[in-house]
Amino acid sequence: MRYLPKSDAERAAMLREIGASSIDDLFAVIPEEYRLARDLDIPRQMGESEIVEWFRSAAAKYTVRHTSFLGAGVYRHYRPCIIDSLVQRGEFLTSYTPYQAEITQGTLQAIFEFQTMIAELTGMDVANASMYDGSTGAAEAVMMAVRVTGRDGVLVARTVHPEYREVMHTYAQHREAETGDVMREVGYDPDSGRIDLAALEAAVTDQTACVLVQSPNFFGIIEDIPAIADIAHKKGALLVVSIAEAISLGIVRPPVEADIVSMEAQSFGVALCYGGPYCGVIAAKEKYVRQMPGRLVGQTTDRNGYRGFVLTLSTREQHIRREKATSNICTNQALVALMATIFLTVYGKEGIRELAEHNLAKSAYTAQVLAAGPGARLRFTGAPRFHEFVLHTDEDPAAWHHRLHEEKIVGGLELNRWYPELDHATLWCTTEIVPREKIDIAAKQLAAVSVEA
Amino acid sequence: MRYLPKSDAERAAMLREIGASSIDDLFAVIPEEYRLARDLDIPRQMGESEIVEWFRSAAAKYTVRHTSFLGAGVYRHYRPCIIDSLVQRGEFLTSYTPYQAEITQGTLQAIFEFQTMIAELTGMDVANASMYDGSTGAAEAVMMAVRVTGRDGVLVARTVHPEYREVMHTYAQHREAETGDVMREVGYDPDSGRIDLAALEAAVTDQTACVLVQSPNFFGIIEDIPAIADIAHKKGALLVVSIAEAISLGIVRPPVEADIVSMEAQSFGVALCYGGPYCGVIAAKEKYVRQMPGRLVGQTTDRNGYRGFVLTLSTREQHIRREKATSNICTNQALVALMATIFLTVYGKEGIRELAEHNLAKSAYTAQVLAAGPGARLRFTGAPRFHEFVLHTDEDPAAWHHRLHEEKIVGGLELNRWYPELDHATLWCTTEIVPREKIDIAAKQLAAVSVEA
Amino acid sequence: MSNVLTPEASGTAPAGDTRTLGKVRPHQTQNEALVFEKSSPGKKAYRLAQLDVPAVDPGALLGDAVRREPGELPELSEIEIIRHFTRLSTWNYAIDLGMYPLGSCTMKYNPRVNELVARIEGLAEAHPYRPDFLAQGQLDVVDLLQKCLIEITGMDAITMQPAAGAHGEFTGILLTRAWHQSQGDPRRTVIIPDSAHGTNPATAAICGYSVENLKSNAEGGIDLEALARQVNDQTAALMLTNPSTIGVFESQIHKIAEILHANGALLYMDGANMNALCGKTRPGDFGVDVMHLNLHKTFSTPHGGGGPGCGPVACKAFLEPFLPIPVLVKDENGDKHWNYDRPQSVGRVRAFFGNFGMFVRALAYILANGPDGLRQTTEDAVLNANYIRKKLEDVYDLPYNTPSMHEVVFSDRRQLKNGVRTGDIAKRLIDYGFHPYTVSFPLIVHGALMIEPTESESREELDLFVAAMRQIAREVEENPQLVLDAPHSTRVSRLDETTAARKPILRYRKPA
Amino acid sequence: MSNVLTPEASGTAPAGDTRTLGKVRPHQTQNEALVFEKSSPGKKAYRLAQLDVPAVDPGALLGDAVRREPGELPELSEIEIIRHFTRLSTWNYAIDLGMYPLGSCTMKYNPRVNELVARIEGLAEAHPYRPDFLAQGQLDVVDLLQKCLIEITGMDAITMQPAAGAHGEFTGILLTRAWHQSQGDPRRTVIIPDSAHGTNPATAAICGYSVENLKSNAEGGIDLEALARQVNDQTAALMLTNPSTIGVFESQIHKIAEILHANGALLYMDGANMNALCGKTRPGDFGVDVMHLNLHKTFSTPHGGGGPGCGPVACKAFLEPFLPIPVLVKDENGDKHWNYDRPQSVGRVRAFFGNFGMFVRALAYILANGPDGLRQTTEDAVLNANYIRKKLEDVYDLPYNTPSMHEVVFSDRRQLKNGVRTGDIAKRLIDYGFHPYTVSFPLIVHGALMIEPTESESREELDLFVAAMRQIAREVEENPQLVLDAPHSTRVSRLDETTAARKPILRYRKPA
Ligand SMILES: Cc1ncc(COP(=O)(O)O)c(C=O)c1O
Ligand SMILES: Cc1ncc(COP(=O)(O)O)c(C=O)c1O
Repeated sequence: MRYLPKSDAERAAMLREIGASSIDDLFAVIPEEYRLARDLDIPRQMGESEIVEWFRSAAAKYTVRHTSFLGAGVYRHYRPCIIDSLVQRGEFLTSYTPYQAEITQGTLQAIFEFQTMIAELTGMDVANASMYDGSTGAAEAVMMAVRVTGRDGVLVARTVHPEYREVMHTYAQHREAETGDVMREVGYDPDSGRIDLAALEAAVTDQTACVLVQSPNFFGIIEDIPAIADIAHKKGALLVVSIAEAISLGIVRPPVEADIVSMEAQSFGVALCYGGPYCGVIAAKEKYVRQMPGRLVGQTTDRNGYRGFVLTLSTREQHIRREKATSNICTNQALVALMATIFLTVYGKEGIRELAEHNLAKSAYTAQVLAAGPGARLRFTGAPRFHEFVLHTDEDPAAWHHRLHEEKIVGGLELNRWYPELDHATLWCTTEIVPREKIDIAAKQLAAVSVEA
Repeated sequence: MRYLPKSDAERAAMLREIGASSIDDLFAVIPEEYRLARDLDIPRQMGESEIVEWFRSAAAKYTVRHTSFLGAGVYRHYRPCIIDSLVQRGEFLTSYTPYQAEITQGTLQAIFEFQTMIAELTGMDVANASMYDGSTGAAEAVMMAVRVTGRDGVLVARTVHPEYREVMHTYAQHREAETGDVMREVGYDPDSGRIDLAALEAAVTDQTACVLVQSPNFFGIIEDIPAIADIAHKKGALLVVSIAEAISLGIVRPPVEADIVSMEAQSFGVALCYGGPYCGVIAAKEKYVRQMPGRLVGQTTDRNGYRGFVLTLSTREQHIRREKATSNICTNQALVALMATIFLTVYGKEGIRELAEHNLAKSAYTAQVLAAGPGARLRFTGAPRFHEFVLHTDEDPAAWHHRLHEEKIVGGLELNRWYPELDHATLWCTTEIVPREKIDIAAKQLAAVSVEA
Repeated sequence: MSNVLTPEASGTAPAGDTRTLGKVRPHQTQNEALVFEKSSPGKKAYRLAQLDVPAVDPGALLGDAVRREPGELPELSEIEIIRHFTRLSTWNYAIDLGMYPLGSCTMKYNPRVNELVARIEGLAEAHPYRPDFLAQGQLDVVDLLQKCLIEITGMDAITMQPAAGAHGEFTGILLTRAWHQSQGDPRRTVIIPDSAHGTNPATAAICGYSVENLKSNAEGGIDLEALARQVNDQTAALMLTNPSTIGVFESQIHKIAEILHANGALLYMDGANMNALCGKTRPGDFGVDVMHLNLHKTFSTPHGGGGPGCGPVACKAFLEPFLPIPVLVKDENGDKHWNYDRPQSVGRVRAFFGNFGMFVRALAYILANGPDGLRQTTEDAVLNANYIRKKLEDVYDLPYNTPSMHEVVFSDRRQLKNGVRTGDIAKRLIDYGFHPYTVSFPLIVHGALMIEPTESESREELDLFVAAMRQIAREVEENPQLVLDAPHSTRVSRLDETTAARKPILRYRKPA
Repeated sequence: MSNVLTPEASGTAPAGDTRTLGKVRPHQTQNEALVFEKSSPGKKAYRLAQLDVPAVDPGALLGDAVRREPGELPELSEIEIIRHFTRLSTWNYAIDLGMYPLGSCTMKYNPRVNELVARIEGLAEAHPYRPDFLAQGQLDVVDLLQKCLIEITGMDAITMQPAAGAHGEFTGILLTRAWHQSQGDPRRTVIIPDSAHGTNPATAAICGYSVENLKSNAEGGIDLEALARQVNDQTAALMLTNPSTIGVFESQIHKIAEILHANGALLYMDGANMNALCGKTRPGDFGVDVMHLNLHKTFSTPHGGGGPGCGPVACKAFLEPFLPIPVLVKDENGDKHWNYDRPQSVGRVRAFFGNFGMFVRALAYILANGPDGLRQTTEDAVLNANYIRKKLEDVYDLPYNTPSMHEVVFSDRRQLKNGVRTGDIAKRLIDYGFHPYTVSFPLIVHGALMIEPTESESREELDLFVAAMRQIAREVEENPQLVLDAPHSTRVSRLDETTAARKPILRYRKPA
């Protein structure tokens, strides 16, 4: 096997030195009846060219270069090519969690830079080294709020990504089992598309550990964070803000009133890759740092006085605290966090704003031309949005989806799957990479509704 | 401009420190009338995404994934992917010629390994660090032979790649101008497709500096090197063997009787890239090393006794010898030589043979099924060949080329372009990457000759 | 010149060589400040494509929601960024540079073809909400990988959703809980051996179970009697790592399963050590009910300095109804779809379908190996560990002399006499050009040296490692201070972790 | 902490820092033997696809022509190969690691997007004999790049065939020769200033010209009187580098052209230093008849440890008929073709069309810059050189005080007093973390230090370089031996070149 650095002669020699007569001696401890006497029933060993060909044809089953207006928590932005050339350096790609600081300063300093950038963008004091993704990050943020407040109740806006909410439910299960329905959802205002503040006010109690909202929310609407914070804080509950589109922070006011921010950083140079790997991250106010889940890198000096970085506050973590740990997370998304760090370094202070503006402009144009079609209108126009919007069409989306596919375009996502009340409503996203001509084609096709409709 | 590491403020500050009032001061030496007062008339500055898009669409103009039976000096073999991941490491990609040995040992040791591998494969004693390509390498090999022998005449087989011969003519021009027709061509045997030994024997004189043949030759035929060597050596001429398909050395006897070997190493993991960059290399008998063109890396030790490598015998080269140098070459094809070195390390002693065998088998099969068609027959069956063959079709190649293109197949190359006597003859190459099904489709289309033909 | 042929002399140390220690020699590395310290206003590394739609006024569109204070991100040019991260990278050790015998982490070779195929545009640019009919290629990848992993583990069903091992544990324990509940028999405790990895108890806890510790027996394995005594009608499951964290196969594994099953409890297997079993034996055959795999260990996906990983969970048929949604199904025309209609599901553990990019890499690895390759890989991994054990057992204390599988665990007992601990030996090992083994884990071994070479090490590299470890043992006798002050050959040495934790500096702040 | 903000302290040297010299600090690098020394029979790093046609018997097919003795290629596994070349790479200095001020070599940043686009399948996998109608995309690249280079140089026509600068010189001089011949006036000599690069005389010689040396004047430039005296009816051309190799623009360039043209001779310009002129002035405007460019200098294609390069030759209309075949033409439908029917052509200088992969990279660079970017690039390159000159002219001898363009040349005159030569200063510079400047060239400056920073260096890096050079000057005064023994921080130091040349070992041989 071409990955194995041994010849049969070397294997034989090593067995001799061990004093084993054959390799089977080393597996003798496995009870006879459980030893596999046959080949595994998996495809035969392939050559590299065959492997590449196999994946090429799998990839080709989807005609690449479709234009897509899908967003909904996963956003296609241009990825500067230096990200890939840097993260593929073996020194980053093939090293482990930086337990041995003397020979992992590269990874450690990069994570420290990542933590700083996330804190700067979110308006929080500190950020961790990453979580699995935005959905598990949100669930961990909620558990963190429960630890901080010693309370159990959790209020989640229905405008939060439906799959994020499902994950939070899964994580809350056992607490539900014990203390009953700990997690409740708060509806949204039908014309602003924002969380219903009155309903929220009514729902928050002194048993509420936290209120969790997403902004921009699942409909692309920017929530009124200051107002929500007031409501939560009045009752001593924490405010957790989940951010699924990190690019929005280039132009949208950061949720400085929040106590914890849980963000999905996929937009920062990470490929869509059919859903992962992405990069969650939790940021918070300084005072909560010892309740944070996940790894943290801190600055220190070595015995000669050189500045250096180390994994720190690990008494929070499973390998020290075991069942008392703040989380069970061990492996995180380090390399993806590095991609995000490079992305943010490429765009920098000015670029992230300019990029966000382009997204805003593209989406505004798309909304305008799509809504101009017969029987089409925008939903939730009562509040500001970033680069996603909800479109209502009198025509059944299935019908125009078909017309768009003919043009190699994937249109907006149907919302009735999660919001039965939003029938014929679709969620559209336009990032900077969608060319105007495709937007116009989409508009033309949408407008080409057959008269009967 | 995003590649420039300066802000305007920094530029201004630096100008101040220099004592210049503006950047124009630094260009004042250029006579007014020659200073460009306008913008260059070239495309506007583009973003990275626009650049990638521009080249993507240019590339897409040729529907990729055509199957090609083209060879003729440029061969498509599978390129193991580690080659690209290794040569893209900045430490290799962005370093210069290893003039400062202390900080270029990586490049130097790799070249030393390249020189060794080429010597091993060609059966020569020594090899240089690379030449531009196989054609210029051949021309330099001829000039080297002229220096070695002090003679002027050069005999080149007509079975040598036509463009290689054109390049040799170009390099010989000035000597022609002085001493008349110094370079003459020797025809080939019509049924073996090998150089006409009798004609060669007749042509070699005691003024012949060298005989240059290619093997496998342009028709894919393996020349009878021992016989040719006898003829050349009898008259004190050197034998120079040019090799355009380096993979052949996995299975074809190396030209050990040659005095100089000039090889194109493109087949060793180098992309076709529409004709370059490739990698020429010159190998020779030890005694001629001081007449070699190009760079040589030698082993030595440093002041602490560590083994190390340096550029050596540079008294042959232009930067020392100036007009008396063995060649004017300076920049060569170092990174491509590194690709070849990695390729040869991947395949190794066994793999290069196995790979060559697969090529032999693929080509034998192709020749058989194509020649089976009506009005088709193989030329030059009188001598062994590697993975190329000449096919004669009664039908005009233009006609079946058209049918093949319909199937996204590019068929054999028409030879009458260089060999008027070989009308309706096409040169076919099948490497290991051409799948059998495509070969069968090509055969089917070729056989589908309209009755009139 | 002859000396260049002995492995010790790779790089050809001359006689009386003073600067080569083991297999490394000092050279220079570039210093590099924090990216923020290299920033200056107006430098740019980006340029956007020309905007082809009308520009907008953010203030007008967003009102109060507009950002007024930009985040303090750095401003650099492209070459500075390339240099910044290239220089940083040169401070890292990595598999690509040498042996990385971190026990329990399976630091094996990460094939480059995996990276290539994971970047094929049709795979890398696929949106997870793309309609299934446009995602058949992606679903083929998921489907084939699932089939392979089910065959390798000998289980009946699998979910690819978990993002890492600990996440897999979480998912697996949720399945256990859901099954018990479905039996109308919710249970309260999970039994975990004291040799277990920290994620096991942490997982049981976040799933709401109380953790019961099980003391290992004299061989560091499961004490059957103790287990039998401990299991009761409140026991939901035993979380077992097999081979154990000391690299020993639980030869009584089937009895363990019997005891649990007899009490209505389940056997959860932490599959972190599957690299010792692949192709040689299957957990599904020896009684495991549910387990997780670490694709970033056994199946060669890169660790990337700490992640991303992928922790699929395989289970027996009776647990299948509880798998997270969605699950992959095939319709009558053979088209593949995601099925969300699973009333008994524990729900989602992650948005979308999991770390698909890691699926691609792991599948590429399996295809590159085939049945014969995977078996040979496992055999070589075990051979390497036993070779190291053999070559070091006379100088380092072997707390358990039960046969080793893919890793061997020593203790620092002998070195402790000279005041040298496993952590010090680890630091000294750095001077010899190796990444240290896993330090102080598992906890059942006081001062553990946990060494997992994996199959990816050549005999030459193993011999260099053995030579270094033996030399260090000698140094501990002759000059312990040398070891206590190690490493001596690195850019930084012995960073102050206490201060780092006492006064945490977790971010850069621009000096006022 | 404040010190981290001063460039000198990048990487934050503590007070009393002993190990940081300039901007580097020692760290360990892995040793690595020759790949042949790591080989052992039976190890494999390859696996071919299954053969889908009948296998053949090579012996039967090839007879005597079959190879009986395989070449002694190494046998390794994939991970060993990755480690071998990764370890080797860590011994190299590179632009990606820091400033590389090799005068005359224009070591500027090599943008990564160039590498990306050069690898787009449709470009990378295109066969040169593909019919033109299938190659329109490739021809678009050639066409646009040619147009840009013609505009940048102010010439009328161009050939992209030459593989490097020296190859371009060869081509350009052949054009000259062909034109003279076409005038029925073949000439015998080429005049070359003593400041010229070695390739110039070497080229003239292989083109069959006798080389006449032209002594530079007191400013290191062309001595007009001397030139006027020397040019005669046998002078084919003057090969001029402008700016000259001492980085000085020939302000009399138009007069030089007049003198030559008045005598029927041509002005050849070596365009190696176009990085000083791009977008600011055009050789075609100031009288140049023919010139070459180095895409691997001015246009950012990577040097790759010595190549590949690309040396296009641009010329005035009267030389166009002599360009190498084929040339790119457009037909009435705007389709592009290669035209081979050029009776007056000098012939081919290379097979196929040149280093196409370099065309792609250079064009990507030009598109990334645009007119404004190219101008700014040139201005920054000249600014950087003058900044260094200003900061060092008080400690290093400036042989000519004519204004510098993109590079500055000092001499070691002052240091020589203490027995230290330019080569020693260069070696010491390595200890400070920089690649040395070009040593002992041009020849008109005794003990030259030829420094070309290019536009790619930030002020921070320049200041570190200046600080290092000034510190070395001090060391030369106070402790010359320190400099004479440099470098002290590298894996190897002061290799024995004499023995290497006297008893050349040019390949590895397996010990018997
Ligand atoms: C035995 C064992 N179990 C569980 C884990 C956790 O896996 P992950 O880090 O992927 O969450 C590890 C990882 O080190 C491990 O070694
Ligand atoms: C002034 C000058 N002319 C010509 C050349 C030769 O160019 P190349 O190395 O590309 O052949 C060089 C390269 O160093 C040079 O500096």
